[in-house]
Amino acid sequence: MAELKPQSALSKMLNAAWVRPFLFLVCIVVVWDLSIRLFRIPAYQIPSPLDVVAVLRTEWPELLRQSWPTTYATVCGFLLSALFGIPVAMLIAGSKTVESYVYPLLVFSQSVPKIAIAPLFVVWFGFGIIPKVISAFLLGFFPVVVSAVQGFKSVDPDMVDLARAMQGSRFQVFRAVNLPHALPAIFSGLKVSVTLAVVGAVVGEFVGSNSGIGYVMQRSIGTFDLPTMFAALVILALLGVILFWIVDRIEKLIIPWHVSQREDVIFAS
Amino acid sequence: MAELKPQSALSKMLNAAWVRPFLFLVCIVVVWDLSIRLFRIPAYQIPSPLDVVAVLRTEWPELLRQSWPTTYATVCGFLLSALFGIPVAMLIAGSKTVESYVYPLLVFSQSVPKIAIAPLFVVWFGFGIIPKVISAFLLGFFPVVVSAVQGFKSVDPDMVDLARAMQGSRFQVFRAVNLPHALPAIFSGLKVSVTLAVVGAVVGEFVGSNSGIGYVMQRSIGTFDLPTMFAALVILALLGVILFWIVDRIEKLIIPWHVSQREDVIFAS
Amino acid sequence: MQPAAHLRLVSDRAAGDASGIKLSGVSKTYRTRDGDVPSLRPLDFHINDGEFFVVVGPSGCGKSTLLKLISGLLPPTTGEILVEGEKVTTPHGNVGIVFQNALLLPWRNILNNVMLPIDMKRLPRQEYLDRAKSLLKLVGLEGFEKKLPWQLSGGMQQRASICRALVHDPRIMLMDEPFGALDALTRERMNVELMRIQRETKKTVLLITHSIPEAVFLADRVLVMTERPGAVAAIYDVPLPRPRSLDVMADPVFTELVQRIRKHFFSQGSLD
Amino acid sequence: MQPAAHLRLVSDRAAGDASGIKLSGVSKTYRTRDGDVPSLRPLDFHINDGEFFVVVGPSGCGKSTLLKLISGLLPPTTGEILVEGEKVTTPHGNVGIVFQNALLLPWRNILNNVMLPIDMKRLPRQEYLDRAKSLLKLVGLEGFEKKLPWQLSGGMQQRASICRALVHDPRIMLMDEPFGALDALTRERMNVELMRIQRETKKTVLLITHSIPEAVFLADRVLVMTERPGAVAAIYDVPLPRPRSLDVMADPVFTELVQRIRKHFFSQGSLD
Amino acid sequence: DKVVLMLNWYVYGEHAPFYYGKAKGIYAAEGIDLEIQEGRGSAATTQAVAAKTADFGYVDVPTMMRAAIKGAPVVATGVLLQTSPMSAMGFVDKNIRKPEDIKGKTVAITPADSMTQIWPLFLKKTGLKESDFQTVAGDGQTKLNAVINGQADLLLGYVMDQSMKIKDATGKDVYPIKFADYGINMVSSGIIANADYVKANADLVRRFMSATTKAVEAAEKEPRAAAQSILDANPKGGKIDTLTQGFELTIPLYRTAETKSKRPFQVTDQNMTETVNLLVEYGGLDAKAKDNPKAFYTNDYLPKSGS
Ligand SMILES: Nc1ncnc2c1ncn2[C@@H]1O[C@H](COP(=O)(O)OP(=O)(O)OP(=O)(O)O)[C@@H](O)[C@H]1O
Ligand SMILES: Nc1ncnc2c1ncn2[C@@H]1O[C@H](COP(=O)(O)OP(=O)(O)OP(=O)(O)O)[C@@H](O)[C@H]1O
Ligand SMILES: [Mg+2]
Ligand SMILES: [Mg+2]
Repeated sequence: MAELKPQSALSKMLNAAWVRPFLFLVCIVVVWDLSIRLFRIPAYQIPSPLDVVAVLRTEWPELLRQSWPTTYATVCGFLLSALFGIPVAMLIAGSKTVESYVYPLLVFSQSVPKIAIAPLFVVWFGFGIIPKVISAFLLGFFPVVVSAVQGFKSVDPDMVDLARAMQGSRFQVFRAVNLPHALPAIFSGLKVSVTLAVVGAVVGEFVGSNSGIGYVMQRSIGTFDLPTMFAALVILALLGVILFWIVDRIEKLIIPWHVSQREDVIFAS
Repeated sequence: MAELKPQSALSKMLNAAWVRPFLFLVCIVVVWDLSIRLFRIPAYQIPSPLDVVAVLRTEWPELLRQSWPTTYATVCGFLLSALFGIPVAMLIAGSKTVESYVYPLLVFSQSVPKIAIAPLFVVWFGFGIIPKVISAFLLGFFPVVVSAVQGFKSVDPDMVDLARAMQGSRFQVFRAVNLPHALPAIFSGLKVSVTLAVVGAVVGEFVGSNSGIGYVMQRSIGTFDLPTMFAALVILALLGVILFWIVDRIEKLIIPWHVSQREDVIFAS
Repeated sequence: MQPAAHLRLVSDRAAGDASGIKLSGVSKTYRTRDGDVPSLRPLDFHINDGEFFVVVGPSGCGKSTLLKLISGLLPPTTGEILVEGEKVTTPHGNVGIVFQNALLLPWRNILNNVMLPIDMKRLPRQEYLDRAKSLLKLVGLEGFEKKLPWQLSGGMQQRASICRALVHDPRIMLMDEPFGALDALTRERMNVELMRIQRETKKTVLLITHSIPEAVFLADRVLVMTERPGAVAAIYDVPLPRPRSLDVMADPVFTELVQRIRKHFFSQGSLD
Repeated sequence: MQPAAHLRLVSDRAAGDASGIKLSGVSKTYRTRDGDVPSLRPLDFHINDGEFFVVVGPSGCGKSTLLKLISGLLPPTTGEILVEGEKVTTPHGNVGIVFQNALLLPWRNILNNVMLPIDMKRLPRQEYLDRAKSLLKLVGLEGFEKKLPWQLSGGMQQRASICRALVHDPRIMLMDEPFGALDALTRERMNVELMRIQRETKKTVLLITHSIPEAVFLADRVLVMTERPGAVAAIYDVPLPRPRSLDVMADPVFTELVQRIRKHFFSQGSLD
Repeated sequence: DKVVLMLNWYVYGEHAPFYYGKAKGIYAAEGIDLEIQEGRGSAATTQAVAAKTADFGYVDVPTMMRAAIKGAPVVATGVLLQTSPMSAMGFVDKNIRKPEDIKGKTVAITPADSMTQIWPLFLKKTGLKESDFQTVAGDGQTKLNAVINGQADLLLGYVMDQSMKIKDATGKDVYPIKFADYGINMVSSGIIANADYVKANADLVRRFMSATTKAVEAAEKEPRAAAQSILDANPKGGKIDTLTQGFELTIPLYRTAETKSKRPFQVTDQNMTETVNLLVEYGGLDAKAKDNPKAFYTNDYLPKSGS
């Protein structure tokens, strides 16, 4: 594949493309603050951003400590989604029979709100990390499957024929043609999946856990401590953004050949 | 576009592909029943399927009545996701600047568990349909955006050049080339979105509604009426499957040209 | 890197002023992740209004690049291109393009693919529908209007893409090997048709081809390019009277010119 | 629908028994949503082992379809195909295919695209790497090994796809207009190379082309097809001695055969 | 007048008086057209009342205090549960009847809910240490599941609420160790209203409280009928036995020793001050609440005692 010089490109990206959203974030905070003042939104509904920042500053070590378990559960759940989602999608895309049996059931299981069944996980798996991971996995799984199925099915039949004509086994053809073709779609599924995995982990923590950001959140809801709750929300959101960004970077590394990455070479409209 | 004779094809599909999952469902119920007996899972953890079926039968009118508001909120939220998600994705795919500003913020907002902020909707919008619709919309929005962005960006630059060379305006090029190209990806996003919209509507009902399946569920949790709760889950799952199926049908109608729909014509591996 | 070394300008036709297509010092270097790919050395030439201008050259010498530069789809690395007196920066004017691969949109049937320029230019669809159909008939695709592109053979797709470039009756045609996938008979028929259309509507045509007889048969002038990175090896006037029929192929002027152009290829090639 | 009407079998070569490729009553009708598209009328012919067999025919007559049938990628509507005595139902044996469009995988660089058959057949990569590189050099793509397909010109892509079909040294080659996008010189060079390779390795080659001189130059036998739906119009033996050099093109046998095959096209065409 | 009363949660036994009052026409007699809405927790209901989405709320008064100290314009117009229903409860067959029995056991809690906040005080008063037992945390549902499935021996809950749910699910009785029995005096649920609303509609509030007082008195006498009125209004509201029993368990909480003879809602200032002090010390209530505990409640709109 084409060689990359990620060093300078990466740092440039960071400067160019990733400072801007933070600038924008500052704007958002300003708008938040202004609208609170303007519409007189009382502090017991939405706290002022300054209070939240204050909490973030003073409670930083505690919040950081609590965000590890959440991160860990999210990442595990996400990796499981990828690990199971892609093969399941392969099976679904590969066989009409599997599709007609399995797909509706996946959908079936997916439309059930996790928050309603999560308590059962606690009953079965205790108060440890497992129910959180399962919850993150269950939320993250489906988008990967759907996107991957679409990707696998969109491949040019002529390319499949090409590989088939070389007497590649079904699996080899899959690996050489369908899989790379589907990678962009798979990554779009993974991106949705990783943010949902954050939500899943937190829902798991809501339902039963002694640590994690979800625990912090629930505690602050109980004490009506809105600044802490919003601080926890901010941390969750940051966690989501960082994980999303990591997936995006990995995508750029794995599919340098894809059209969406040509901008530096050809003149884009 | 190629003409379709959906009549017979549709009924055949229904017979062939959609009876099978129901057969499989029956298997699932049997497995469910057996495992309850085998592992002696007590009725206060998971009710026996027979009890659930009994509830479904006796409470049918009530459940049906309650599922309308949920369906309504889901469909509204879903349509809003599609309506806003696709243009937002267009903007993101169309401009690097918009992308670097807006995308991280979308992710930011997405990683926040809706269940945590949903109470605010209730405070602002009361106990009507609106908080449910918003909740469904917020959950369904993101997958559409991510998938559509991927679809828009994957288009063959030569095809864009082709349309640009005809002096099509940017929007026209978009409509003639990028949009149709992205449709398969968009539909995969819509499929994820529609199931998440169900969850979103129910979460909305959890926190602020006195009608709908979510309300039935929450109340049956409160009174520890597990059979009713599972009956509600079954209805939700069915709702998800039906909406998913409708989206799938619409996809088949709208993109008959796509490779994934050629199976009836060429010899698939 | 000395373009002059290959340059043998035989053409004596006077260059017009503001009309036609004028290239001055146009070169192109593709920037890729692993180094630059020089594709065109600086080119200077002029295509007159209403002229049939044919480009031949070895594979990979930059012909398609040249076409994309003139159409405004690619920015030149150096130099500037004037089309009818205006500097080219974006796709412009009244142009019909045939790309090297047919590039039919898979979601449109053949008729709608041909109608694409009409849709893009917001011209009245009804008016052009008949024209589109008769063009399809002309190239032998009657009955395939409702088919999707992948249901056509390679040559049929190429013919559809020619119709697409012609449907809005553009003043300038840019054609990149439009007849490459056609059999001898169809190809000759298409040559004759194209020549007739060009003569009747006074279009400016830039055509890229690999067939030297075809080049000489169609052209007012033939541009021969050197190997990559491409430069002008020679520009030949074709002093054959118009209208031409296929019989000119027996004309000694014709055969002599074909021979001369062939020599360019075989002299510069490093044949083992 | 009377295939016999067009059939003028000039070939007198004896048909082998279990070797080579044997088609009996093979026809193909594509089933599409809006009706059937008959593409091939029943065909019966035999390609001998080690023979260079060339197919010519008008655009859309079913040549590519024929190639896909023989390669086992499409099932015939009627009839059966035997390759080396075995009935073809799926892709089979030791075959190298050049498709009409280059079909390079966009996620592999040129070298890895050429190595695709090696990966598919799980042959030892190291052993074939040098072969792949020397093939690329042979077709003039040295230095482009690490480029991605879209960074190559049309003709370069086509040459890469020829390398891909040759890299695993298959016994049977099926080639669908492999030289369509090449300039005259490169094309002749490739013809010579292909002929040399075929002679040295005794491959069975089925080649589809639109160039009648090329067909006669390369072939042991030439199959001429009728218009869609395709049938056998004639099969000609090419009684030119081997090894042939480009000089045979001056041979009267050569020119006469080219003329004869041309007549097929021009007689059956409804030229206006 | 049309009045919306938002409950603290989905309907359960404790809410019987409101339905009974409505069914008996007690509210109608005061010219009030009462609409009862189920809620989603005291905090949400408090916010709804503050935002005037509902006119009155039936919520946990300490929760209301936390919101009020942050500026929510709400005030308690009557405190119904003057004794804390908080308790630690486990199955009867586990034989946990005294605080000492908790040693070595596992307790299920919901982080930072009202009981968990007071829990340290209970421990202090009973001489227990955090290290004497184990804790698991989860939401309300998980807490119940943990006890039912034996992952925990006890949970912190309300005598009339969680105990009934466990009984519903398993059919087994639970034994509550009530915080109130160990010297923890705190008020619990009461009626709240938006402060501005109260000022603007003094007469309506007075009528509403009067009707509610009568409704509570009527319901006290006829617990079963009162519970039945819930089911009449809300057929899916639960089982009659559970509702009745839950309501019966609520009745003793209406009065403290000092208000034994009084009509409902007549909370004493001492009780409220004590509550505020406890909350400031243990419940994360802002210390400035101590300055004026009276700001949180008013008995001005209640009918005169004994009338
Ligand atoms: N997008 C690109 N990026 C990098 N290099 C490119 C790109 N497009 C073309 N090239 C290089 O530019 C050179 C000229 O390409 P071009 O397509 O113009 O050739 P051509 O004359 O049309 O050849 P052919 O007759 O084979 O079509 C080639 O060497 C090719 O490798
Ligand atoms: N997948 C398909 N579905 C329907 N019809 C098809 C399909 N592929 C080919 N055809 C039809 O079959 C006929 C023969 O096609 P084929 O590609 O074999 O022609 P060809 O001889 O290779 O032509 P060319 O020289 O233009 O490549 C054409 O009329 C075409 O429309
Ligand atoms: Mg080219
Ligand atoms: Mg073909």
